[in-house]
Amino acid sequence: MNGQYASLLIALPLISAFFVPLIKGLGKKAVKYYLVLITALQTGIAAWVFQEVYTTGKPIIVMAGAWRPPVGINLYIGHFAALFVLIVAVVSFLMAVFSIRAISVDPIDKYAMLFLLVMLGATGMIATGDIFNLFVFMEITAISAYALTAYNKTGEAAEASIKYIILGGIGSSFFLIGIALIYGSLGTLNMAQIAQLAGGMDATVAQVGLALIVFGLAVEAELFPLNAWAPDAYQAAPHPITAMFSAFVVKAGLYALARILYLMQAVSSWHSVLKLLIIMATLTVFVAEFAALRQKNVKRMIAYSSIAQIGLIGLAFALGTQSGVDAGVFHMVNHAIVKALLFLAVGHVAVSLGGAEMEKFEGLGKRMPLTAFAITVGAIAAVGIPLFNVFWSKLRILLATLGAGYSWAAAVVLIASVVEAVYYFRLIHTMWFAGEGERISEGLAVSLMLLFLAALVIVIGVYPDYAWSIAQKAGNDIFNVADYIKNVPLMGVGA
Amino acid sequence: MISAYYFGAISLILIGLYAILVKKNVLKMLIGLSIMETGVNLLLVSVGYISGRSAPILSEGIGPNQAVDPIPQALVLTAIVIGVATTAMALSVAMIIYEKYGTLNVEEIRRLRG
Amino acid sequence: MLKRALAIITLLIIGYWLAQGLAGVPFGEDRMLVAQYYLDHVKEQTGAVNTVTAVVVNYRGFDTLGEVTVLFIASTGVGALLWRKKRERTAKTEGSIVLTTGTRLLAPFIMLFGAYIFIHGHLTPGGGFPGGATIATAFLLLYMAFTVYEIPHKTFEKVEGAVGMAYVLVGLIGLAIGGYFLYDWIWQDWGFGVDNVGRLLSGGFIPVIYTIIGLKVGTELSGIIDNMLKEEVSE
Amino acid sequence: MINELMIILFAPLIAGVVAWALDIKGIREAIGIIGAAIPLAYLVKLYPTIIENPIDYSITVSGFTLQFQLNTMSWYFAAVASLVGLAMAFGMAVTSRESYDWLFALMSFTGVLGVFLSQDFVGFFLLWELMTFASFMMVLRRNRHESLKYFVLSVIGAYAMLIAIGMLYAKTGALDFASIRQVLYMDAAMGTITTRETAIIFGLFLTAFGVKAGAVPLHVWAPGAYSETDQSYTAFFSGALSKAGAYGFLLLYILMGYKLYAAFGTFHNHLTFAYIIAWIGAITVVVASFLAVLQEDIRKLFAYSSVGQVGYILLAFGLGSTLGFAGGLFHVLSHAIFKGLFWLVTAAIILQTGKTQFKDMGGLAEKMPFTFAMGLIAVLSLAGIPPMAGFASKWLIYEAAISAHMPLVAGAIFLGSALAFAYVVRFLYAVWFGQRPSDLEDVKEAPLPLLIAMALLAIPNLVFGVAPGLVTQYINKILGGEVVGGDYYKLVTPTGTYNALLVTIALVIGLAIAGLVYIYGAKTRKIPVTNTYQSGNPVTEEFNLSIRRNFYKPLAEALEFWLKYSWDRFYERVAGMAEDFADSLRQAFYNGNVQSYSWYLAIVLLILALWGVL
Amino acid sequence: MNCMACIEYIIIGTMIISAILAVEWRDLLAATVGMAAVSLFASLLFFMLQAPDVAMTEAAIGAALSGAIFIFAIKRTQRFETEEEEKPGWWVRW
Repeated sequence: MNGQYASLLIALPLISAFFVPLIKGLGKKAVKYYLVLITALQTGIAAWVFQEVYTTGKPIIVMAGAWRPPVGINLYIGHFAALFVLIVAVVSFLMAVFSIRAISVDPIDKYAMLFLLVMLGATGMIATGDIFNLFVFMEITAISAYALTAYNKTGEAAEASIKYIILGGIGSSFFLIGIALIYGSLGTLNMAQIAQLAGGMDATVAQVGLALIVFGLAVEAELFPLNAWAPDAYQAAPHPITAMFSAFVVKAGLYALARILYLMQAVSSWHSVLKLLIIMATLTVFVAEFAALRQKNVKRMIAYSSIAQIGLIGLAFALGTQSGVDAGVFHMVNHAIVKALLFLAVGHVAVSLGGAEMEKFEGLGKRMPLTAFAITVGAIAAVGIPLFNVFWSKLRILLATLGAGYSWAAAVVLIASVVEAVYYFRLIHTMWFAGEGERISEGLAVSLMLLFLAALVIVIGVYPDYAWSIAQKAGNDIFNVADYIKNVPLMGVGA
Repeated sequence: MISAYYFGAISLILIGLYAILVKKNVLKMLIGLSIMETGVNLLLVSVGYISGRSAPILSEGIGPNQAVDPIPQALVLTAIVIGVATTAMALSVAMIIYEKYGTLNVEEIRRLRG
Repeated sequence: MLKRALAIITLLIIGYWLAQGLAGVPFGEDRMLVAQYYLDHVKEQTGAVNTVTAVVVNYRGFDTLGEVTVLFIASTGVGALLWRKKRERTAKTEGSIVLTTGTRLLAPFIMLFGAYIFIHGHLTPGGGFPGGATIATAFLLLYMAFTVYEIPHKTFEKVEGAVGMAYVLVGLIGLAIGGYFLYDWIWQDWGFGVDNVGRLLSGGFIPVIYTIIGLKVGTELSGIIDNMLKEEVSE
Repeated sequence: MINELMIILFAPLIAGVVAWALDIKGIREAIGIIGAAIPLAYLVKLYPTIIENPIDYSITVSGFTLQFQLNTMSWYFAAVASLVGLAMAFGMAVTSRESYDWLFALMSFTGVLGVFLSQDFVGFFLLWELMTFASFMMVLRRNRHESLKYFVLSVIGAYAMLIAIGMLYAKTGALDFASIRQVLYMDAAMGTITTRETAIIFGLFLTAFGVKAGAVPLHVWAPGAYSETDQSYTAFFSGALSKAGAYGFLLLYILMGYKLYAAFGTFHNHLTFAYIIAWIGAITVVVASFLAVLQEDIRKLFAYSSVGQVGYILLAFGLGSTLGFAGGLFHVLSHAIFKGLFWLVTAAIILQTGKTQFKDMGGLAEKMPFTFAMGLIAVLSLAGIPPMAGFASKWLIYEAAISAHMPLVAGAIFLGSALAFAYVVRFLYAVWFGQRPSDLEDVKEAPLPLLIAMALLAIPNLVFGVAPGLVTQYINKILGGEVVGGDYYKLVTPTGTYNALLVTIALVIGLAIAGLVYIYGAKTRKIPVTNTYQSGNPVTEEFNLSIRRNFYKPLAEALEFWLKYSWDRFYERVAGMAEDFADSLRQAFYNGNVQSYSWYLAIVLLILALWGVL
Repeated sequence: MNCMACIEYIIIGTMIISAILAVEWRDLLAATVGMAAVSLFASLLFFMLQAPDVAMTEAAIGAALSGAIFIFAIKRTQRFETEEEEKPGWWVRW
């Protein structure tokens, strides 16, 4: 099959989102099942792309309108993008199934559209090979995220959304200034060509441009202190959406950050940007873990934990070494699984019991044993206990950090990890050993999803080889810029 | 010496940011955001300007070497639309906030914190 | 006051920094790289005269698809957020006589003008976005002039969805015919209007897409206006 | 290929998971015991060949090569752990009624074995974490506060180790012990790793292993964690798990000894770094023994006693001489068996009476004679009375301390022994003899599996006590030389000789004479048993000392000044401060005002700008 | 300095002034008008920068429509910025 059909990854969610208004007359149920169907189809396409990329070992370059790269916009679906597009699709599928149960606020048809467009935006951000197109997809993701954050139409939801909008707006404006500078200096927007020409850029322009782009993306990627919107948005968004935020929306921003960072390697101020990012990422981990410590709302607590883990990934990416990037990608995969599991389970509890406050979790082991078990698995994994997947990636990241000579960063991260262990284990204790309650029904579909994700956590924890080899290839895709430039069939325009 | 257009664009960006940093009314902050976006658009177009050339419409005897850079203009078209989309979203959110909180003062819109 | 002073100082430093960066991108100089390629080849490759349009719709069609999506999200999002069980317009006062008569007279022409703008996008300045916005302005006028006026928003929503799908379908037809998403099969394969460059019937699928965009933008923006003007009424 | 090592390692874990998943009463106990027995069986089977042919096993997991090796030393440690583990499994068959316990107990069993068998740092760290986590979960179930204290300290230790590992990795580029050892050996001459870095790595490792071994001042988790779990499991927890810390110190010698020597030199003809370890051990012995004496709760008493006894091991390793190592290694075994036995006895008492305080006990010897006999063996062994295993090992350590010319340290050993005698005497009398509280009248003997478990640990106490040469000859093989001479019954060191058989014979003859006197001698008459022991003080309501209540209160009063300072309270305060800090941090930073948040963005931009401008 | 430059400077100056006014006016309706004015002047500048497409779009969307939706939002909420006494702690007021 022609590699160009990978553009269906973009086309399918779009056309399906546009189709929703035409079928909304069929009723709420129909829209929800339609959503499940489309995400399943998307998963199928993503799986095909994944298989294609990993068997041939060659990236798929989708050229829109048959224009070769610097002239037209291309999608670069390399090892990383193929992997992450699959994760995006799978998580979306799971959350679409969860939405059937979790979403009761009207209007469902609008929810379905926004849901599909968030998925589209993240897919596009990961796949695109053009820096302005990246901005467009980032805005698609962000604006649908704004809308979905406020979807519940409560005061809190609106509040979280306005915070997100204002901070995201500032971030994207400055990102655009960065693009303007880089375009003004190089005359191209294609990422491969930027990478090719970056060395010859005017040093000041390169420094300001890179700094602004990093700043803009760091807002999306939730690095401290630009992450203040994140816990609110996570807490107020509908439960399936929170899982999606944590599992791939943020990661798309983080990936874009890493990608652009490594493309601009030749820029002279590159190392100072890395240093700054390391400081920010380390602080992210530290502050977020401490903020989660005495949290009363479990969803918010896990949101903070998610932010901290994102900081850890950011740290890995900012190290500027191959091992760091590999570890970061591995952690991204693991974190996506674990946080999807945790947010799914916590959302499930909140839907069933009417809230995510700590008191609701007392005696959960007796009331909803399977869900409690899933949360336990997720929590233990997040802490980084051996035989669970996060252990491996955390270990990798720390070894890479120490290997790059940032012992202080590793020490700070580990102190924060201790704090993380404390609040997660308090949660586990609350669930299993405090309080009593009647057993209530847990629902087949959600139970199956929880078991699937928990099994994935343990399987990767016990047998990490396959996941690690994939992560290595994906990490190489980000780190090895020379290959990236070589793989994009650049036309000889100007270069 | 910096060009007047750059100066204007940067001024707009800074004034917009100033509104966000100082004004407490949500709508005012959104006005600031909007001004900032206008500034960014102006900056982008100025970056693409080439002195003494005309608009990139190649009809009336204007050859390929007599037109300004079309790409930033294309980008700005997109950016304007994105800007208005963001504004519309933000305003409807602000309307809900006013409905639920009865105020638009950011110091009182603080139910989510800590 | 301290806060203002600090804000101003902070902003001045940031501004100085930006200006310093911009000093490396001197104003008014020719630094075109890819753009020069566009200018050189636009006529034979896309059949459009307006290079900006060609770039927007054809060369960087993906961006535009995204842009349309963004607007679609905004309209959907506003619709989702301001959705209530039952909503109506609550305006009390009719517009002044000047406004009402003027609107009656002008609204069709404004719409026509909007249509003109987007159909001629590949020839003259303008295109789908300003055209669509102009159409929306007509509806805006109608809303302001008459207290009871309402767009048929169900139909509008359907149109919105349908034209969006049409856009993607145009892209997919390109994929089917030429093997590339958003491939301009009208111009490249059929060679439709090759002799016509600079006149209306040229430009490959640009007019088609701009029509789609114009309709879409028009309906979406009017939808946003409609949503923002209606208030919840208790039954 | 299925290797014996893999079976040894993972049999307990798999059995635990199966037992947990099945959760059928009876079957889960059987599976658990089988799973715990497999490692011991294999180790026994492999014993004849192990000295000549170490067994290697390595697997590659996610790019890391995990290497395991069963050599003379790891066999020794693994065998000790397996013995205690099997006893634990028998004990748990009675005392534990939850599949939860089985899962985590057996998981920690795997962790301990893995720590002993690992030959590279990734596997070592992985299994170390697994062991910590599993033992933590055992405690979490019963007491959240104590378990978190344990976990936080352990994890701080583990992460300290991780940083040290990472630093070593960054310096040497290797993670397996053999290469690290070689590189550090070479480096001792070249000195590319500076003294400061060496000191940091050493300090981090010291923290890591010190926590697990319960060295003062990192011991505070031990009393709570040991007492707030299933007591059969504590037998393993204290008997085998804490040995992982001791093993770590040994590892430190093996891997870094020469480098540390080159970096720090000597102090009073004694390796400086070893000197530090020795003193940590000595302080631990003294402090823990004093605290043990003052406890009113059986579990707390033995918890502190465990800390003190592991202190002996550290002290012995810190002497730095081969004799010291021999003593330490022997004490690893003897502490495991006598302390394991103690905990099982405690488990039996708690199971049958439901009481843990001395004041509720008394006169149980008649009701639980077998348990009493086992307790007596444990007491004798702990107090260092021949012919028990405990005496032999303590004697070796003492000899080593003397020949290393460290009289102060030797004094600590003496003091520790005396204090140990003080607390075991109280245990012996208060629990087994004297007046029996009326609610203990219908106490029965412990169930059979628990008795088997006790016997399993009591027999080695006697055997290795009478024939200590069995152990020392194996230790000679580990250390690769004739460190402790003599035959099976006789130990010969440069400064002394101990003939266990002779002592035993003398003892038996003495006991026989005493028995004859008891039977045929003076007429016995029955008198009511009352508390007659009042420490020479008048009995008042406030100052009512009996062997069961505040027996050592005068000592506590004498030590009042020192008891004011408690590491435990210090850590609690630090933790409280951390939580308050966390609260104020998030309240101040995430204050909910979007304008403040925008300021953060502006400040970041400002930093970027200043960094660009300057 | 030729005349073209004069016009440029005047437009830019007016634009900046209207931006400042838009930010400083307490009447939000007026501020919105100020914002629309900024957009209009910007669209003039776009025209002078040889970007007629952008100028049209900015005038139609940036000035007219955003202004309109701002006004609708103000109608649904409140027209004036209120002077509030400052209640929360200093770090929040910031």
